[in-house]
Amino acid sequence: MREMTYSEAMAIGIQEALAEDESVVLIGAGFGGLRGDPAVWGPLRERFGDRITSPPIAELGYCGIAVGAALTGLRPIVAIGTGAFSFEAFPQIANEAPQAYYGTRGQVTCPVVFHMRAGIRGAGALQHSIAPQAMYWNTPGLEICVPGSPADVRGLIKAAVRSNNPTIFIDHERLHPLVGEVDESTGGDIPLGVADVKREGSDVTIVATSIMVPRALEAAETLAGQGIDAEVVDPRTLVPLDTEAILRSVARTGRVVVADETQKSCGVASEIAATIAEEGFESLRAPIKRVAIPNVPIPYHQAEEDYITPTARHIVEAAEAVCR
Amino acid sequence: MREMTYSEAMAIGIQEALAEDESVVLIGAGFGGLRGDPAVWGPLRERFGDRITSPPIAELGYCGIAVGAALTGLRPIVAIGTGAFSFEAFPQIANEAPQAYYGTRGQVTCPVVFHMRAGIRGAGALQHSIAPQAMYWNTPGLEICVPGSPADVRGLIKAAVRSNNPTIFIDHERLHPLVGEVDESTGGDIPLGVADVKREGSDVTIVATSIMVPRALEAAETLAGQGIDAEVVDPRTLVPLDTEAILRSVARTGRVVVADETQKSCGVASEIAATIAEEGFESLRAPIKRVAIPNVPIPYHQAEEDYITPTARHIVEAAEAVCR
Amino acid sequence: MATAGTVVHNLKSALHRMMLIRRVEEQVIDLATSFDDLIRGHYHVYIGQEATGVGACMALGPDDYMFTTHRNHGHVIARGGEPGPVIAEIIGRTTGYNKGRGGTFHVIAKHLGVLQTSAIVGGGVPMAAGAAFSARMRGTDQVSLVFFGDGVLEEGAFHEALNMSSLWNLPLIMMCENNSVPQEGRRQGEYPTSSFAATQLADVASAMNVEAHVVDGSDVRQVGELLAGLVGRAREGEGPFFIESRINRWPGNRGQFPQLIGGPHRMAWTWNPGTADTRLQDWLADSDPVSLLCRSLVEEGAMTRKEIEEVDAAARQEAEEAREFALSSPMPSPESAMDYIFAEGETR
Amino acid sequence: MATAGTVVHNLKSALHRMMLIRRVEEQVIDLATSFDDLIRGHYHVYIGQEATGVGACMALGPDDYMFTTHRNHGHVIARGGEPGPVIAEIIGRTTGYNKGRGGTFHVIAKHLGVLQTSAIVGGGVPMAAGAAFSARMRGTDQVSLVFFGDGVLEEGAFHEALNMSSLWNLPLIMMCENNSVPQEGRRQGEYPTSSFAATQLADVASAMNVEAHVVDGSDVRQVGELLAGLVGRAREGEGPFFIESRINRWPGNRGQFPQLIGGPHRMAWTWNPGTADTRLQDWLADSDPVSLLCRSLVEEGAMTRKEIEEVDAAARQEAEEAREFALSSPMPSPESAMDYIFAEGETR
Ligand SMILES: Cc1ncc(C[n+]2csc(CCOP(=O)(O)OP(=O)(O)O)c2C)c(N)n1
Ligand SMILES: Cc1ncc(C[n+]2csc(CCOP(=O)(O)OP(=O)(O)O)c2C)c(N)n1
Ligand SMILES: [Mg+2]
Ligand SMILES: [Mg+2]
Repeated sequence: MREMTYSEAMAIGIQEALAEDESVVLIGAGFGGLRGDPAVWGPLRERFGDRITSPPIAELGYCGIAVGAALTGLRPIVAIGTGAFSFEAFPQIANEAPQAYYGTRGQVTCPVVFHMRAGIRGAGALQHSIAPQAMYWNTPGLEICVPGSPADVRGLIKAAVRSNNPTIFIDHERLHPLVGEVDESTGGDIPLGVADVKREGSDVTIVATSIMVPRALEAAETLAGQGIDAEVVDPRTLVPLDTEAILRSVARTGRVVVADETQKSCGVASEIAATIAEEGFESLRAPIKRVAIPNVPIPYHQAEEDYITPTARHIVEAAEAVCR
Repeated sequence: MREMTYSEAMAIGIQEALAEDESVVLIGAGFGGLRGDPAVWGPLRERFGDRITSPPIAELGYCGIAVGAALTGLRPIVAIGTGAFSFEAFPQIANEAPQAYYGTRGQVTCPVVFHMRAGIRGAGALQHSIAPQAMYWNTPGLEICVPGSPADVRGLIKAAVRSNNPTIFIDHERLHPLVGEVDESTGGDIPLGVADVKREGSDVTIVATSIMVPRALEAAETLAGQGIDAEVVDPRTLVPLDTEAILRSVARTGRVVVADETQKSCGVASEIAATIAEEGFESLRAPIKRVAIPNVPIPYHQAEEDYITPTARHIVEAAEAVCR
Repeated sequence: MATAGTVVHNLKSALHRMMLIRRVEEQVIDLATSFDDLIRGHYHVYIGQEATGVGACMALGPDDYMFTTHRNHGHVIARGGEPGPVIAEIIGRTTGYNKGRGGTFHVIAKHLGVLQTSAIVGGGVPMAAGAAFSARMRGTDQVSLVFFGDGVLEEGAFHEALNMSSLWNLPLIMMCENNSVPQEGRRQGEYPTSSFAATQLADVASAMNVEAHVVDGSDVRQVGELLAGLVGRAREGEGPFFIESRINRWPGNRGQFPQLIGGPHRMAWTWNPGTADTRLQDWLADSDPVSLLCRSLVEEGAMTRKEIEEVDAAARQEAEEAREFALSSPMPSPESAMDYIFAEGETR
Repeated sequence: MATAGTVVHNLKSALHRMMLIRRVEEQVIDLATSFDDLIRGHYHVYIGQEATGVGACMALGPDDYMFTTHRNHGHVIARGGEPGPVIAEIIGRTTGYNKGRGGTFHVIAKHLGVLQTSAIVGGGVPMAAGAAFSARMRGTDQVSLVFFGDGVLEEGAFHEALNMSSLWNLPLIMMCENNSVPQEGRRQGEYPTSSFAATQLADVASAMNVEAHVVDGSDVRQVGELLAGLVGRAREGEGPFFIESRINRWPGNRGQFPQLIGGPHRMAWTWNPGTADTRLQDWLADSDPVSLLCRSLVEEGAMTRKEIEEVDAAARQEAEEAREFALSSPMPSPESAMDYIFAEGETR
C-alpha cells in the first residue's frame, strides 16, 4: 500500500495497460491535465514513447483515427483533454464507435478509450468546464467510467482498455491532487459495473460519482456530527451501472441524495434518481434529492463559480432535508 | 379551423414567421423531411426564395454561420435534417450559441433556431434515427420545442423564432403526416413553457412529448376501454418546462407514466421522472414508469426496429402496471 | 500530378464484377419499388460508378482495408462481396453480412476488410486513416482504401484526416468519386461541384502535400492501372494519395429514390445507345462504364459480343439468385434487437 | 498572391496602441503570478503579436465586426477597447466588459463589434463568416474580421467556413496569426507549423479560390497597408481574403503559463537589445514589433527617442491605472451566477 495522488495512480494504470498489451497505444499526451507533474508523466513518455502519437488540434479527425484503429484491433487511449473538446469529435464518439459491434451483430469490436477531463476546474469559464458524461450515457453502446479515487482510477483505466467496447473515461482536474491508498503489490483490478460502498451508513444513501465522491465523504462526516449516518455509494462506472448495489442501499436507508457534477436536467443524477423512482419506489420514505449544477453555463469568477458548484455543503443540506 | 398535416402546419408557421419579421432567414431547405410535399413546401420557397440559403454539407460550418448571423441580429432557422447530423455541429450548438447571452450578462443575444428531425423514422438504421433532445436538455442556455400536433408545431415555430434565445426545434418524420385542426383565423400563438393537457383523466398521468403525444392519446383510448382514465399532459417545450402543470396532474392522479422516444438513460423521461420524484413525491402512489428506447442503437429491420420503438402498447402496459 | 505505372489485370473478371454490380443494383431498385416493406427509407445505388469501385479494388490485397459510404453496395461487391449476403443485408435478413442489422446504409463485411460503413458524410475518411495508422503502428504493409463522394470535401472531417494522413505518411488511398460534375461544366472548367469552392478537387489535396490524381471514372482500365501503382507505392510508405474519379451521373441517380429509367439495362443499348430511352442515350454513349468497356473489348477483339452477353447473362442470373436467396432468408426476430449491444469478455 | 494598395495611417496612434497592449499584458502576467486567486487557470497574452492586431484593426470602420480567440486581450485593445474594462474582465470584476462573466478566455465587447469570443480552437471563424453573411443579407457594407492562430487550420471547422465564405463571396477577412514558425525553419521552407502538412498556409486558401496574402507580423505598416486595401475591397464585394501573419513567438510565450522573462519591457532594450536577458536579445533585435517600430520611427526621424519614451510612459501609466481600476472594482456576488441565463421578451 502506498499513498499517492489520483494523477500518479492514473499514470501507473496507463503504464500497466501499455505493458500488459502491445496493441495499446496512446493518441495525445495530455493525460496529466493542465498542471501534469513531469515526475509522474515523464516516465510513461520515456518508456512508451514509440506508442504515443501527438495529433494536431483535430479532435474529430483523431478520434476517428482512433476508432478506425480500434476496428483493426489496436486499443487506443485517446486524450481529448477538456470534456468540451469531445464535442468536436461527437460524430465519431457517439455515432461511429458505439455502432460497430451492434451494427455487425458482434463481428467487429471497437475497443477504444476516450479519455477526457470533465467538470468545473476553476476558471475554466464558459467553455472549458463542461461535464459531458450524461450525454454519453444517453448514447447506447458506450461504457462510461467515472472513477473518484486513486485506486479506482488505476483499476478502471485498465478495465477500460481491456474491454472490447468503446469507453468514455472521465476524470476531473480537481481530482488530480486527491491522495489515496493504492496497492501496487497486486494489479488492483476493478471490474466494470461494480459499485463500491465508500462508506457504510443506515440513515440516508448518498449516490456520488467522480469528483462528488470525496465531497460526499466529507458531507458524511459533517452529517455524522449531526447524528445522521450516511452511506456513500460510488457506482464507479455509469455503464454498466450497478443498479442492484444502489437499490440494496436504498432498501436499507429509504432516503436518497444523488450527487453529481453534471448539469441537473437530463444529468447523471436524473438518471439515477429516475431509476430509483422506478425500481426502488417501495423503499422510498422521502423525495429523491439531486445535487447537481443548476442548469447554468459555468461563470468565470470564483464567487459565481463556487455558487453553482455542487459541494459537500449541498449534499449535507439535501441529506438533512430528506431525513427531516 | 381547417384540418391539415403537421408538415403543412409547420410550413404555414415558418411562412408566418418569415412574413412577420424580415430578419428571419432560412439556412437549408430540407424542413419538409425525406418526402416533403412540394405542394406544401413549394410556395414557401417561391415566396421567400431570397431569404433561403442552401449550404454545402457542412453542419458545423453553417450552424456556426447561423450563430454568427444571430449575434448580429438576424433570426436564422437552420434546417439540419436528421437529428444525428446536429452532432457535426455540436460545438456551435452546445458550446457557442448558449453561452452568448449568459457570457455577456445579457448584452448579446443569439436568436437562432436549430431545426432537426429526431427519432425512429423507419429504416433510418444505426445512424439516422437518433433523438438528441435529451443531450440538448443537458446543455444550459438552450430552449427546446418538441411539438406533437399540427397546431403546436405552427404556434411553437413562431414562438421559437421570436424568442431571443437559441432554440432547438425537434420534429419527427412520423409526425409529418399527422392530421389535426389548425385555426388560420388567428395567429395560433403558443408561448414557450406552457404545457397542454391533451386529454383529461383522473387515474394516471401520462406525460408525453413529440411523437409520443399521438401514441399516448391512442393508449388513453385503449386504457379507457379497460376502465383506466388517463390524463395526457404534453409539455410541448422541455425548456422552459411547465413543471407546475405536470405536478398539478400528478397531484390529482398519484400515478405517472413518462413516455418519450429518446434513449432511456439520461433521456427526456428520466428528467421528468426525476423532477416528479423530487418535487411531487408526496403525491405518488406508485413507481414512476418510463417508456423510452431501451438503451440500444437503432436496428435496421422493421421487426427489430418496432421492438425497440416505444409505442401506445408500451404506454398501456406501463399504465396498467402503475394502476394495479 | 504524378502518373501511375502499368499493371496487368484481368479485364474479363473486372467486366464480370461490374456487370454483377449493375445487375444487383437493378434488383435492389426493383425490390425497393415492388415491395412497400423491404427498403422502407431512401437508399443509394452504384449504377454508373462501377468502374471506380472495381478498378480500385482490383489493386487491393486480401489483407487490405476498405471503407465506403451510404453508396456502399457496389463497393462491397467490387471488393469481392457475394451478391446474396449483400442483398440480404440490404433488405434486413439474417443471412446478410451483418445479419440484417445495418441495411442499405451499413453493409459491412469484416472478412473483406470492410469493418464499419458510415452513412455519415465525412464519417469514413478518418476511420480509414485510422486503419492505415494501425497498419503503420503494427508494422504491416496493409493499405487502407476509402471511397467517398465529392460531398465529403465539404465536411471538415475530411480536411482533418487529410492533414494527419499527410503529416504521418499513412498508407491511405482516398478515392473521391465526384459524381457532381456535368460533363459540359467540367470541360468549361466550372466548379467541380455545386457547393465546393475549389476549381479542382485535387488542389485541396495538393495544398496539403498529398499527391493527387484525376482519373476518368468511366474507364476501368485507367482506374485499375492508376490504383495498382498507388497501392504498391502506399505499401512502400509513399502514401497517402488522393484521387478524384470523375463520374457522369447515371440519369436514374437523381434525388433520393433512384429510378430504373426504361427498365433494367439491355445489352442492345450497350451496342447501340440510340435504341435506349432518350434520357439514357448520351450517358450510354459517353459515360456508362459498363457499356464503354464492353464496346472497347469488342473493338479490340478481346471478346466477342456473344461472350460478353454470356458474362452478362451469368451476372444477371447471379443477381436473380441473390434476390431469391435474400427474399427466402429469415428475418431477424423482434427480440434479437436486444442482442449484441455490448461485447463480453476480451478478444485478445 | 495579390498586393495591397497603400494607405495613410497614423503611426503614432498605432505605436500607442501597441505599447498599451504590451503594458496591459505585462500587468496581466503580474496579476496572474502575484495573486493566487485572480487568474486561476491558464491564460494567453498577446505580447509579440501587437503589430498584427493593431495594423488590422486600424483598417476597420466603427460598424465592422471583429472576432478573436483565447488570445483576445490584445485584439480587443487593438480594436479600441479600454484597458480598465479589459483587465477588469480578465480578473472577473463587474466593471469588466462582460461584468466578469467571461474572464480571460472570453473578453467580449459588443460596442466594438466583438460579439462572442470563443476559446474553442476553430470556434470563431464560422461565427465571423456568419456576421459577414448577415451583412450581406442585410445589404450593409460591413466587414467581418476574424483573428485566429495557425492551430485553427488543423480544425475542420475552418475549412467548412473557408468553403462557404468563398462560395458566397462573403465580406470576411481571415487573419491567421502564425506564431508556430521558428524563423530559421521558415527560411528553409520547412512546414509552417509542427502539425500542419501544407508547405504554405496560404496554399490552403488559394486551393479554395480565396485570395491569400502573407505578411510580416512584426511590421505594423505592412499589416496596416495590406488590411486597408483588403477591407476596402471586401466592402466592395471582393472578399473573402485570407492572410497569414508570420510571427516569431515572444520567448515568454511558451507553454500554458507565460513568463515575463527579465521583467517588464524596458525601453533601453528596444534601443539596445544586447542589454536584455540573453533569451530575449534575438527576438528584440529581429522580431519584436514594438521595438522594430520604435527604432524605425527614430531612424526615419519621424519621432525622437524621447517622444517615443513619452508614449510608452503614457501607456505604462494607463496600464497601471487600469490595473488599479480593476483591482478596486467590485466582484460579482455569488448569487448573480443565476442571472442572465435566458433572455426575456423580444428585442425587435
Ligand atoms: C453529416 C451528414 N450530413 C448530411 C447527410 C445526408 N446525406 C446523405 S448522402 C448526401 C450527399 C452526399 O454527397 P456525396 O458525398 O457527393 O455522395 P454521393 O451521394 O453523390 O455519392 C447527404 C447530404 C449525411 N448522411 N451526413
Ligand atoms: C477544440 C479545442 N481543442 C483544444 C483546445 C486547447 N487549446 C487552447 S489554445 C490551443 C493552441 C492553439 O494554437 P493556435 O490556434 O495556433 O493559437 P496560439 O495559442 O498559438 O495563438 C489549444 C490546443 C481548445 N481550446 N479547443
Ligand atoms: Mg456526389
Ligand atoms: Mg499558434
